[in-house]
Amino acid sequence: MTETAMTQTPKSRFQSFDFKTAGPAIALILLCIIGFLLNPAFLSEGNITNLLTRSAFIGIIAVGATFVITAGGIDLSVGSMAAVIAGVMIIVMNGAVETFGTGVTTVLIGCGCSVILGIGAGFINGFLTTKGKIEAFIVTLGTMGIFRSLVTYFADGGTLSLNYDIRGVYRPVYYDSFAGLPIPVWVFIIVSICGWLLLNRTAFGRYCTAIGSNESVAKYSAIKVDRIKTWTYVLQGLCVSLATIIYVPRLGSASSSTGVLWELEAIAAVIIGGTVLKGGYGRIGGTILGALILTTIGNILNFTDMISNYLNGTMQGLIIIVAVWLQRGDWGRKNKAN
Amino acid sequence: MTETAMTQTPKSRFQSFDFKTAGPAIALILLCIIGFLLNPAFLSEGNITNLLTRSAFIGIIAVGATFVITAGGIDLSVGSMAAVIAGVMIIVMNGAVETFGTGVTTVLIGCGCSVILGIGAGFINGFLTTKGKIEAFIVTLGTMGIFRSLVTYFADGGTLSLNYDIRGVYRPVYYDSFAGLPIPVWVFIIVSICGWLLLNRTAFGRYCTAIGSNESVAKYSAIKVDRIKTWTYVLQGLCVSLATIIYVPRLGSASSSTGVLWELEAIAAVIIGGTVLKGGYGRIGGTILGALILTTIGNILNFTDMISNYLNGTMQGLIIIVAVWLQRGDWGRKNKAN
Amino acid sequence: MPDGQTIAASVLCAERISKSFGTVPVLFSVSMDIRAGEVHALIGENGAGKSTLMKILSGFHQPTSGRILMDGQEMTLPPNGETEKLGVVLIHQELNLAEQMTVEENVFLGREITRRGRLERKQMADVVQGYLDDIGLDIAPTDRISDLSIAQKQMVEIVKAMSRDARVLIMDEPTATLTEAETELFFKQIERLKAQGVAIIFVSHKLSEVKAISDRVTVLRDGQWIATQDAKDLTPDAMAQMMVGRELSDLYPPINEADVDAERVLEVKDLHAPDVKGVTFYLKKGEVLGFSGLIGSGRTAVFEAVCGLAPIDSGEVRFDGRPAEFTSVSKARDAGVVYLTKDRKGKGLLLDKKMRENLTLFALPKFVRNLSVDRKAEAEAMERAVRRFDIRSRDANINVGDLSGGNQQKLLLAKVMECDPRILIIDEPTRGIDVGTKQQIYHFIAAIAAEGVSVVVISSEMPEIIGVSHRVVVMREGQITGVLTGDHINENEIVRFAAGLKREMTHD
Amino acid sequence: ETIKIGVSYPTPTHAWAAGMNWHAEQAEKRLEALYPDVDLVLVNSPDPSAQASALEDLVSVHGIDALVVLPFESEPLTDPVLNVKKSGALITVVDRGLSQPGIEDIYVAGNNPELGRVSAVYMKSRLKEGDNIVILRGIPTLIDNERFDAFMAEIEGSGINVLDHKHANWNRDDGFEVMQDFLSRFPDIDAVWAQDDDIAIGVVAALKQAGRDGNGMFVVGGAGMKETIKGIMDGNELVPVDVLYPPSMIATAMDVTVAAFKSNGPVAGRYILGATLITKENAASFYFPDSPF
Ligand SMILES: Nc1ncnc2c1ncn2[C@@H]1O[C@H](COP(=O)(O)OP(=O)(O)OP(=O)(O)O)[C@@H](O)[C@H]1O
Ligand SMILES: Nc1ncnc2c1ncn2[C@@H]1O[C@H](COP(=O)(O)OP(=O)(O)OP(=O)(O)O)[C@@H](O)[C@H]1O
Ligand SMILES: [Mg+2]
Ligand SMILES: [Mg+2]
Repeated sequence: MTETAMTQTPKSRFQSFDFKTAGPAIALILLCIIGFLLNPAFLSEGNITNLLTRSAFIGIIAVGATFVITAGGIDLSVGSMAAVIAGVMIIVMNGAVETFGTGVTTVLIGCGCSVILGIGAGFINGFLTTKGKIEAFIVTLGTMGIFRSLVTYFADGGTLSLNYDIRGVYRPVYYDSFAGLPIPVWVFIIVSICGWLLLNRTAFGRYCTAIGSNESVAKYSAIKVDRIKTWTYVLQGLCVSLATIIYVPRLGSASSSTGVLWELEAIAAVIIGGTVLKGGYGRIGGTILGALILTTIGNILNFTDMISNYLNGTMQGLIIIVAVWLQRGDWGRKNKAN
Repeated sequence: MTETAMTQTPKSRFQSFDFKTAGPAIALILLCIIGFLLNPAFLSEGNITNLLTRSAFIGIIAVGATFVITAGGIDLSVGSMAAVIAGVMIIVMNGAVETFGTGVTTVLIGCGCSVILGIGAGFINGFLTTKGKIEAFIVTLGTMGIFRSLVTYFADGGTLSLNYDIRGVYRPVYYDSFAGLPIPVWVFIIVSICGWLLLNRTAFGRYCTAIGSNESVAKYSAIKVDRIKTWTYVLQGLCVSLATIIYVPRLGSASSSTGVLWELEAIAAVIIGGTVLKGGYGRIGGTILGALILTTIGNILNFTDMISNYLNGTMQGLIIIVAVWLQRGDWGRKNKAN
Repeated sequence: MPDGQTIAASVLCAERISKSFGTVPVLFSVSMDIRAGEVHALIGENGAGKSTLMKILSGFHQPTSGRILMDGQEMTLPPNGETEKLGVVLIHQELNLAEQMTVEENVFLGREITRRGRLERKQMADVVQGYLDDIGLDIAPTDRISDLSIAQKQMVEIVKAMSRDARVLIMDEPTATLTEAETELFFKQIERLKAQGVAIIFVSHKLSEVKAISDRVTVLRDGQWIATQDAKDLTPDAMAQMMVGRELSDLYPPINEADVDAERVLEVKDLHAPDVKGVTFYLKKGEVLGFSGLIGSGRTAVFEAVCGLAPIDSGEVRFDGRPAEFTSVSKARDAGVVYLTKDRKGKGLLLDKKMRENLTLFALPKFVRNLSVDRKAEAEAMERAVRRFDIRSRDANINVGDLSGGNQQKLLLAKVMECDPRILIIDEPTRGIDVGTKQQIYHFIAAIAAEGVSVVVISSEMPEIIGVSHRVVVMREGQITGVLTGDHINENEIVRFAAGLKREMTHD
Repeated sequence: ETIKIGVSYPTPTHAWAAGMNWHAEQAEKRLEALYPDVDLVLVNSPDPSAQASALEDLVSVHGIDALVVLPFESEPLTDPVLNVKKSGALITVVDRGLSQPGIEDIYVAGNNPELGRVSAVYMKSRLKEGDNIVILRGIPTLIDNERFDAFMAEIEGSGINVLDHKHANWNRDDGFEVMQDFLSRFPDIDAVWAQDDDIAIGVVAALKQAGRDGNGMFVVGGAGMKETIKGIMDGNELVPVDVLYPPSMIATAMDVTVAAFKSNGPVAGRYILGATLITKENAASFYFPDSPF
């Protein structure tokens, strides 16, 4: 908290150009230029579409994570949650085929089930954190293990596959386009806009920020701290369930390796976007750019064979650090800072 | 910060029995009782020794993590750091065989190299966090990827193995005992004691707490915040290098899968032990109990085949959550809290 | 103004200091000199630049222009409290303690006594205990700061400063949170230090204190130096006039006769809650009810329980004649019962947010239109609040943490007033506020009481309680020891009840 | 006097391993029913360290007479297995050999280099000089290196261009994304070596999405997933063959180990299972519909 207050204060007025906001955008543009220089096919329509679609998963989850982190919490369970939701969705849809056939109804049942599970899982995280008064890190580390092992159990260690006939009905949700953009991208856009409105234009968003900034002040300002915090986890769960709904039709399967490390990616996207890990300051726009940056890094590395495959992680790590360093945006003022 | 302030405030003066401190101990004792009931062999000397030795790795790393977290930071790179240090140690020792033979000198060179690397890696994390003013989460997420991919690169995707002749010399460091306790346990004990003294009995420890508690207060008290924070990461690096020194003789090799998820285990041990994730309050004793709790959970699960192997993660998650819930120690006061 | 002679005698001297934050100027060519063995008071309205000047004199800010002389030598003061090595010690206006650490750890933070690397904990604890005894503070060196009340924290700050062997001790409103009894003990220490030749700078809005303790007084107004005079030549009224730049009428408004037949809007019967042991009182419509007592007497605790901030163990709260147990702050707020905290930094304001966000946070549901926060309405509210409470910031866009202390307090008052309360409970309403604004606030309290709002004023400033209340409740150790009305409201009576020398059981 | 046999292998995190787990559990049931005096204890571990710990626990707690172990990695588990050996237990090593010879009494394994070689031979049979292929590799490990190196050695000199190879970590999602990028990057790809059936599923999805699944394009996976084999039986042209790397090898190892106690002939030795090319003709004999893999 203190830190932010301090770093934000000095003469932000002088900068006609707000680096804090523009930082992630600049990092993304630089990455795109690098990508194009490495291989002009990087900017081909197909690749851009792929890139956006891929970002959708992490992006949607990261929008939820922005709320959790802004309110001073953390959720490590999202990757495992996605896996278990995907698994249960598939089991439910496969089961529903007998009764409801292989039509849209079955898919809708699957989606409904996903939403319920997401909200339920989020509520459990939130409830244990607020009413159980257990550190969010521990609660979600615990549920992360629990969800992951549940999907392994359901899949009997292997892979759960969606009935082939339903796949045909469900496929378009991932593969079809509307007005030139794939459906997942539309979902991402809608979730982002809703998230942005919620965080910046509603009382709920204010409350999240206030809680992350100073929980006692929030309490004395008639904010139901526990309830709002729980809501952030529920929202996170909802986002995970939406991401899962567009993930499942992609390959029609879920296994214990689904969504591994998504939690780190989601949190990284949020932080790269300029949200403060300790809470009190959240930026949905930044989060979206953060998700795009992460996906682009992976994409670029697939576009070149200049670097040993083994060193992909090194490049990824370096780029993330540099991207965040860029977005601090005070390299010019380095010497003036005391 | 605020959170702690609130939970600690109410009448801590009145509790003759400090649950906050005793909590992890009670959780551990309960686990041991459960273990014994499942299988009396749990309390056999051999098993207790195994358990303690296993805890040593995570325990030593977690002692370092306690400092980082107390000072308000976080280090996600420890697992990968252990892997890359182990890898380089092995390369160096194998290389040194030609010049120095397969004697103690070579092992000492390896250990020296480990310590230097640990301190160096810690310094990089600290430097980027403090001077680069990049969020610790991002810096160490980046170095986590970098270290991990470096070890893959050095091992050429495979495994680096220690020369068999050196192994003979080095083996005792893991497998031998002194006064009834294995060497790694001794190292763990010594590191714990040093850590405890450092945190509770020196000015450095106080500075860590002060920085985690309120960075501007620390700054205004003429504490060199950046320097102290950097030192915590260096200390963390040193702990990782010590853990690696006793880890290498155990398996005699390193690969890209060495130390995966150790960072989560180390942080979990710290938090289970009662240290506050947002900083300002650290407890080495708790950390040690936390490490023991985590190892014991894994050990107990190996003792019974009542539960499907796939559900190990579920048990682990549940036990961690319950252990931390127990250690809050205010279940009696539940209803009075608002 | 300072001639050659005084420069020679002064320990620390500021010459034509100017300071701007960004483009916003705050101090304009201010000069001030401090001599060994004097108490030099610095007074001025909220936002006049007192704290800024003090921070410059102790190295926490660098001046934009001007010189600082120490013992006649021009020098650049080192930043971040390192001036302590030169003997210049500042007590910040905002509390500057690490909450999770103990009293002893805070007092010695940054200059621990060690031997061969190990902390001399026993020795440090003894030293701290010594100071605590000197200043009459009943806490242990091992107590955590987060467990202390604000006044106690302030006293710890004082202990911290005193323990540093200062040559120049700069104190920014050290007495704002203290009661008179504590202030007296504190002044004894000041006298002692003064006798040892320590130079003391003292910022306060309590002008009678200034008159009592200081040798010289410097007045700032809007960042400009106005005057430096011997204190013996000035009366508190004259000081106030120099600060505000105009004649001040009566500080307290005339108290309207209380309506004896007004209904009781709030009744509390035999309330038991943390730190509250069986409290019974009532509050009538349009009444100003003062709550007096020593620090820690449980006044705050009573109202935190009433407003849903703390759990109630037993007892009854009736609002508008109906039982009303507010289980959450928002329920209390929706009913029109609002509580203004005394801890503006810890519980009142989000220091890293802008004024507008802080202003509307409490009454936010009121600003919601079509599911979203009406930002235009917010801006209008902000404008109104600035006018109504005279919130002065030279830059409307700064974080609240950078507002001057008094302006933060005004913003806090504006924040709770946003939701048009029926019962307003204000805890230490004028903490750190200048006389001019105090007067406005008192008139304001009288005015809303006249409109039918019931006001509870919890205050440790006796004149304030006496000046604004229709009735005064005195508390001691979590219980009510007496209720005073009319002519009985005077300092003597209050002190006797507060100290436990007198106790009457009033049950109506 | 029961014979206790510990069976230790990595926690299944992908389908092949799950298949192995299934076969191990089937074998446990079968063998325990067959021999009442045999008790098999199955444990799986998420990483090499945990597996080393599990081996310690098998000796100190369960007091096993024999160990069937599929090491997470060869190197780190050599010493722990050696320690089990010292306790007097019979050692059967599965799939990944230990780095020190002579520890195991029985060795049962698939053949990684052969998998790579067989795949390359098939590629050569279908492609002509100047044709382009891309390779999606597994997780960087020795196994992956062995398969890859053998493939490259066999393909060398054939005139077939390997455009690039990236790690897809034996994972469907990674397979999908890497293949998408290969498709954006290379306009002309004639075949894909996916090395593994999970990766192949992702590759096929990406090919279909880009509409580049025709024109004689084909994908070669590996391992023997039941869906893939079913597809081959049904004449899928996109994935016409598979190269076997049987998950049932653990069951084989368990059989042999029990036989070491029950048989009257010597059973110690090395059992190397072939990397058979599964085609439409022989697919039926490799199809286990009940296995998760
Ligand atoms: N860091 C800062 N950045 C921008 N403006 C600041 C900063 N610190 C102070 N100011 C502004 O400087 C002016 C003077 O503030 P200062 O705190 O010195 O007033 P003060 O005289 O101490 O008032 P008070 O009696 O209310 O404490 C105020 O307008 C304040 O908003
Ligand atoms: N001497 C003390 N020792 C410990 N705690 C104290 C002491 N005095 C006050 N407190 C704390 O203050 C609370 C009760 O006092 P409360 O703040 O209600 O009193 P108050 O009359 O409002 O005093 P203040 O003048 O500080 O506003 C308790 O929670 C207690 O923890
Ligand atoms: Mg001030
Ligand atoms: Mg069995």
